[in-house]
Amino acid sequence: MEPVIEVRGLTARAGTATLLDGIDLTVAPGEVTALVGPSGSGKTTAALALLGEAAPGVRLTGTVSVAGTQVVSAQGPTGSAPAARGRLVAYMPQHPAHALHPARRIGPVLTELARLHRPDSARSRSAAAAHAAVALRTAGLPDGGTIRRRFPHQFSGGQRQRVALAQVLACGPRVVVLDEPSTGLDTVARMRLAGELTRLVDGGITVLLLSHDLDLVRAVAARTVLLARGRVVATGPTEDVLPAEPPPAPPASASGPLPSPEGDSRGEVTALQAHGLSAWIRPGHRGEVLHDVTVGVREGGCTAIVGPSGSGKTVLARCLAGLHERHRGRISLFGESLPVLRHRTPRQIRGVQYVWQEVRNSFDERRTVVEQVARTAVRLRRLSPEAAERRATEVCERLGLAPGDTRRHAASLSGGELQRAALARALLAEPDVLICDEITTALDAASTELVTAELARLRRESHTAVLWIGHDLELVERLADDLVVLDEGTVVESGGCHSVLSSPGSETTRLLLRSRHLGTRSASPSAPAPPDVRGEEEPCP
Amino acid sequence: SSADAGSSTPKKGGTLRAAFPGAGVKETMDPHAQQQFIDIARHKAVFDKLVDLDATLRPVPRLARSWSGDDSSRVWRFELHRARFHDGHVLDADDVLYSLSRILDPKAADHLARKSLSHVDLANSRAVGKHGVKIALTRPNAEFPALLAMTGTAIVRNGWDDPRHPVGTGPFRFHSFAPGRSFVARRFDDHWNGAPHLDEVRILSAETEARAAALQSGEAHYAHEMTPTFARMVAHDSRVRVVATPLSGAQGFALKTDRPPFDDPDAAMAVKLLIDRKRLVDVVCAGRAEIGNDLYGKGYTYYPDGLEQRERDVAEARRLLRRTGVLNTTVSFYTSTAADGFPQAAHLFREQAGEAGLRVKIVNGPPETYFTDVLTKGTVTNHRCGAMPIPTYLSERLLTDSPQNATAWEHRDFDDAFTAARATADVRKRTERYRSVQTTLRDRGGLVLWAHPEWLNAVSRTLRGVKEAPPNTVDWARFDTVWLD
Amino acid sequence: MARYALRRCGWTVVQLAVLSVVVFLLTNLLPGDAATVDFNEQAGLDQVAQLREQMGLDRPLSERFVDWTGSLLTGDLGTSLVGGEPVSEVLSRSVGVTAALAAITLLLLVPLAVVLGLLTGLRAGGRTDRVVSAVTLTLASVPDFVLALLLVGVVSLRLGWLPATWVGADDQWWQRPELFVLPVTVLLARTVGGLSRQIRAGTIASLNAGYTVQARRLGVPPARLVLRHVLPGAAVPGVQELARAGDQLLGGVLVTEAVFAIPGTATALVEAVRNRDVPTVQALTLALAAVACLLNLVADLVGRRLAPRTEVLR
Amino acid sequence: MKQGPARRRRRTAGGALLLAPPGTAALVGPFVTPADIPSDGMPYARGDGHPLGTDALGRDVLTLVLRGGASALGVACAAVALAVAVGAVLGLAAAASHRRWLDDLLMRPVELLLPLPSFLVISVVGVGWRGQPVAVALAVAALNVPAVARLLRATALDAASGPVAEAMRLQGESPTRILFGHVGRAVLPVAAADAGTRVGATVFTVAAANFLGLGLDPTSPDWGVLIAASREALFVQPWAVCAPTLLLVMFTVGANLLADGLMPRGAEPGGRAAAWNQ
Ligand SMILES: Nc1ncnc2c1ncn2[C@@H]1O[C@H](COP(=O)(O)OP(=O)(O)OP(=O)(O)O)[C@@H](O)[C@H]1O
Ligand SMILES: Nc1ncnc2c1ncn2[C@@H]1O[C@H](COP(=O)(O)OP(=O)(O)OP(=O)(O)O)[C@@H](O)[C@H]1O
Ligand SMILES: [Mg+2]
Ligand SMILES: [Mg+2]
Repeated sequence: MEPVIEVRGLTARAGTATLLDGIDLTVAPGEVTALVGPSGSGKTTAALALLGEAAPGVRLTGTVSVAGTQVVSAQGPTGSAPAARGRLVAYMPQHPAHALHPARRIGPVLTELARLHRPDSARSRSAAAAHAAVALRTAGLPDGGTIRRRFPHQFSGGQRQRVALAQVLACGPRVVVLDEPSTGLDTVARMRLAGELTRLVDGGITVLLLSHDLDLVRAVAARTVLLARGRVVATGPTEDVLPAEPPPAPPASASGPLPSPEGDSRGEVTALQAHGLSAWIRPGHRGEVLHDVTVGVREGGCTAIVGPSGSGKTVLARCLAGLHERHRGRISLFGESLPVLRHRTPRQIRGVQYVWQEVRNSFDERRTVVEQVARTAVRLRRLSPEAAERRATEVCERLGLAPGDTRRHAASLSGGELQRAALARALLAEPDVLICDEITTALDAASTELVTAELARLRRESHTAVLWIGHDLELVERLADDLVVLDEGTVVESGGCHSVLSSPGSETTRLLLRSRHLGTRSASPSAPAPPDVRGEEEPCP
Repeated sequence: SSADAGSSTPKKGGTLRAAFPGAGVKETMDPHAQQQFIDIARHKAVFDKLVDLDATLRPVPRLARSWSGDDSSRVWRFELHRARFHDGHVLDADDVLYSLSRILDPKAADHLARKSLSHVDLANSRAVGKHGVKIALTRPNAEFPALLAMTGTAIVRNGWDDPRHPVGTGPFRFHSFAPGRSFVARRFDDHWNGAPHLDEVRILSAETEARAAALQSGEAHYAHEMTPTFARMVAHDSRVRVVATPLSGAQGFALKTDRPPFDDPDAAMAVKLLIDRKRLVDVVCAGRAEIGNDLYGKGYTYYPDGLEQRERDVAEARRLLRRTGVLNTTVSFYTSTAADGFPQAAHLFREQAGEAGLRVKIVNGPPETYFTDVLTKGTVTNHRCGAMPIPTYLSERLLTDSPQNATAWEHRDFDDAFTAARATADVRKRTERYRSVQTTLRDRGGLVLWAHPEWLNAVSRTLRGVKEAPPNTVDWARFDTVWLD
Repeated sequence: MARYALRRCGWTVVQLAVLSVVVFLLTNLLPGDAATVDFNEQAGLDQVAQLREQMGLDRPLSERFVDWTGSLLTGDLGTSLVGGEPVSEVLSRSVGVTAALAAITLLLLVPLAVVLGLLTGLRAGGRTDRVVSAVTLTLASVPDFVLALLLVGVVSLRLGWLPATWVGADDQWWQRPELFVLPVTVLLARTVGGLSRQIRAGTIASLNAGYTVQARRLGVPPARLVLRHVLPGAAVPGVQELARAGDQLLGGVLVTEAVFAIPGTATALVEAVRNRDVPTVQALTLALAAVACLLNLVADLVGRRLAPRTEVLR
Repeated sequence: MKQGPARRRRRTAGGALLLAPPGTAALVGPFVTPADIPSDGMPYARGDGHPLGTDALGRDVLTLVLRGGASALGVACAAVALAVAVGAVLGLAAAASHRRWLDDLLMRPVELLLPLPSFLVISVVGVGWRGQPVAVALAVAALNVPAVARLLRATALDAASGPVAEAMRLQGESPTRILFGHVGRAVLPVAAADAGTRVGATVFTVAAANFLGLGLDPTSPDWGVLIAASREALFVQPWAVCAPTLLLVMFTVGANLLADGLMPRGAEPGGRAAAWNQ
């Protein structure tokens, strides 16, 4: 069969750096092809080239044609590239929060895209609306109530991801390029996504999947291309490129399972504790998203918080970090009551550190990354700026970030690189409690290893307590000793990680567990119901 | 430049648009409450007075064909024209008496002539025959007819009291009026002095720039009160003609004579000697004025001729200043933008006074209340005055109880001398007495009058028959004798 | 949104109430009073005193204010101290012209500024940008009265294309569109520069935003991209600027009305201030302030719609 | 990409070049001209030993223009500087305050002044304190404060409640540093661009007040006054109007270009906008 995507000798250069080095890539129609590789290996750059596009300052050469249209030639992007975008190939970016128009309701944008690209919708509003509805449903968002009248900021991180996916689908392209679509999705949603991807392919759409989530790749991709440092290092059927199914129980590797310090001494002292926490979004106690939540993490321990997307995990984390001020309830650190961040002493600030979920926005565009990371040590550890910078570089390097990368501005770092920089920023405080909000979503397996190893070392050596928010239950199982399951802002279940996962007591947990194993093709994508989107009522100011 | 005025034969018809400086909502159609030139011009179209003034500010007959006073100048008899009101009624003595009583209404604070006519003895005034009227005064006044030519003295219909429907004997019949905007009146064919040439006059309110632009672009035919700079600008403009009336009032400084330093006439004399009149005229009036001699009313009846022109004498001024102890002291000059040239004159005064060793501190006041403020404020102030008969000027500004006594000139003997002069029935004697009163003032008073400026109006070339006339005189703003080519 | 709008409206009422006090005090701070002004150069101090009594200006300030507020609440704006007319008549007489002037200006201003702002923003740094920016900037930098006098001098007096003033046109102005050309040009010159520059800056920022980049990647064609995706973001600063232009417009109207002899609100206001005609000043300022408040209200509501995220900020 | 900075520099240089003549006149002029400019010519004369002719009082226009810049630009710059200073303090404080009542307390009174017609204030001040540049500057500043404060509050609020500010707080940065290091830097270009247009507008507010006969002493050499006072001579002695007008135009255009030069990189052509232009 004619390939839909033909990439020959694609090279991308930025200044003296070579981001892509003559890659070749062929994607056959009607199947999912995965593009995998470590963070910073050039996946996003390659994907953008399929649109005949490059990030500012990046020059493309080579040939790229999509569905018979050449979008990149030896001279760079061609004139026919714009016409291909949306209609032939649609791209879902890695940072969807960044990519949604803050002032436009999501419904009209979807309809607009359908009308632009679908011949049957150009005249008929209702056809366009129908396509929008299908796109929403396919992306895993319920197409009910007033959801189409919402603004992007009224969704949770994972929901925004799905809105961005819906936009891509609404175009009805021949090829969809998805850059990390499973970031921030809970297992149920991820399962659904896998199912939908399969269904897309069945519907004749070709999918190029860029992901770190090897389980997802294994579940859906027929062929896989492995990138490393801008070169294709392997290509072929997924089973060949990504052979070994990871063992169900993680081996006792370096990063391995909870090397609990001093036997089982953890559990004695509660480091961070929240009691009866309620939180709301809008002033005047309106829009409550957390209801009477109680969680705790012990010194040197790790408590994981899981739950469907939009269940309030981020809000909870922000409450604990003192960033979310519209809350009620008691938060204490080693028994000492913690006020909101503004009123915390430097000691208390140091004590609880938070790593963002959507990390790009938390970096200042005017300063280099390392400069920003180092400030933590200057302020909270009273190091001199030089010493702090040395420390920062050191920690970054431990997390797999080259000093050359961190000396650039945030805009030119890849998603995974930034995520680790953000972690380094928090680690420099040497906190008592570290709150990690989905910090491995953009990381490849190796980087994830580095991150978990670093956390484990801290827990062991400094008795740092970790509050881990994540969707990856495998990882959670490996890391956490306690588990809290959150749904719709309420704690539905909590207890020892192992006991909860082995004998779930709530429907939410059971649902999450049922969808955990994607890699095995037996998983039924259509099983779980779409997670509900709460707060249907139009929010008032 | 006025050579072509009235050179062609009058044509009938047409609408004249005349632009005057507006006064907004202040504008009124009550002729007894008139204040601004635009009011007076409008009222002149609709109403007539018994008497008006000629270019030398002497009373000339209007509705009163003739008049005569008795020997004591206390009882005056006026013979009336058979003038017809716009409603058809023919003017009679009752109309005159009613008009006087309306002017004198004690409740009407805005009737400006009330004060100057306050010595009219209405109770003893009455009709004489069908077309005559006898007016009695409570004290003698040989200048009484001139007072009937002053602002706010129009004759209205007996019983009339509705400014929205003005009914007069004037050459034009009222049509419409919007304060601050426009006024329209149409020809009244039965006017006692002959019907006007124009079909219609429109009197429009407009500020300086707008008047200039309207005239140049042909949107107006007549623009009242233009600046010398405008005159310079249109000097070569074939569409516009400037009508300049010489000797239309006075421009000067007023020194307060009731307080130091100018309570000493020598100090005041020093100021009169130190100013450079030529320079003031050249700059402030752009040369369009005659140099003043510290006397009001050059060219008007009763102006004392033969007095020598006062010249600049800095040395003498300095001597006087030193003698009076004023040398190198500071006096305050209270000025304002109330009229064109005021701040400029103050500025020049400071420069010139400085040369003679008198320091001047200029204080700027609000223009809106300036002429009221100067009655109490400042040591030196600006002074200007439009055209009016010399006795009127003296009685309004230089008597102890004068309403506009800006020099605070309060001398009983001066008051008496003036009152005696005014009561003198014999013209020669009266003139003689006025002369002595005026020379006293020139030598000892606080008025420093350095210019008799020209009055500048501008008309389009198509407007004919416009005569040079000082404001407030019979031929000024007179639209019944003009025509459009 | 509805709640916000309600709160915002309530606040506007408070604003106007406080403003009326401020304006009352300010007007009374002016030296001199209506009686003095009325008799300036004409009469003596005793006549001024009599007039002052007749106008009721000898009563204490507070009493006058209470009276004024009382009658305002019954819908009576009082009577002018100078002409003796009801203030509502002064208002209604002058409001039409100014409203027409402002409306025409706004009607032209908004599309013009949007087009220019977008054009320069999209071509930022290019020749079009430089030329258009230079022209609007220079126009906005010429004092409006100089511009007005120049326009009159050249277009009306030298070339004779358009009427130079409104002198004598007061009763049929709405039938003579040519009267509006020059005044509106002056008003536009004053405001279009600022507004289009704001939109230009907004356009540049909006063009760089991730959502625009993504929309383009989804194949939204350029024209549509500009109108539906760039403009809403670009308009945010512009909307506030437009509300601010209200006051600028008034300043401009003052000068234009003076130069072109337009019998409008601004002229009436200047005159009322000159006359120390407190009730008229009060009524006119409140009317103008009400319009300004309304513009601000609309700007805030539109701004909120264009940047809905701010609701969460506070 | 390469053209961006160069063009910015050109723009900034152009702005500086335009600012030079009015700036020099304002700064140096007062030292090279007498405090009292003698009235030694005919009114509105041309030539005659006066390179730019004379004004209504027969004073040399060149000398006047040199003398009058300080007050014209001084009043405007001082007023705008004051307005921006006060507005920035209010706006930033309101944005940085985490209590709604404090925000309201700071902003509401300021907003009250927003709809106040500037003309009324200027006329009260102009009439009440005639010829006092300080009073005029204060009044103009007071009039500008609300708009500046609102604009800066809005800009600052965005920055102060964004994730970057949150991250800085979590790093233990002091509120002052967050305010000046991050929020202030985000606000600065907006404030600068705003101030650039405001200076121009302010010069004209004062000039227009003079045009309407309220405000400074009509014989003062202030550019605005000079323009207003000589306007009737626009076609008789154009220099009396055009010289100060030209300087004012140069000043405002220059100020605007310079303010543009201070805009952040991203908002400039050749920056990230290039992504769109390809
Ligand atoms: N303008 C630039 N100059 C220099 N290097 C750049 C520039 N832009 C991107 N890079 C580098 O190019 C590499 C590839 O970036 P890309 O975003 O394609 O990675 P990725 O494979 O998508 O990574 P991730 O999985 O973390 O998203 C990264 O190392 C990044 O730091
Ligand atoms: N600014 C906001 N305005 C309105 N609703 C919000 C806002 N922020 C969060 N929410 C709502 O609060 C709920 C919880 O959001 P939160 O971000 O805590 O979810 P989450 O559990 O972190 O989800 P995810 O796994 O997708 O990140 C969601 O329903 C979301 O729609
Ligand atoms: Mg990437
Ligand atoms: Mg989250």
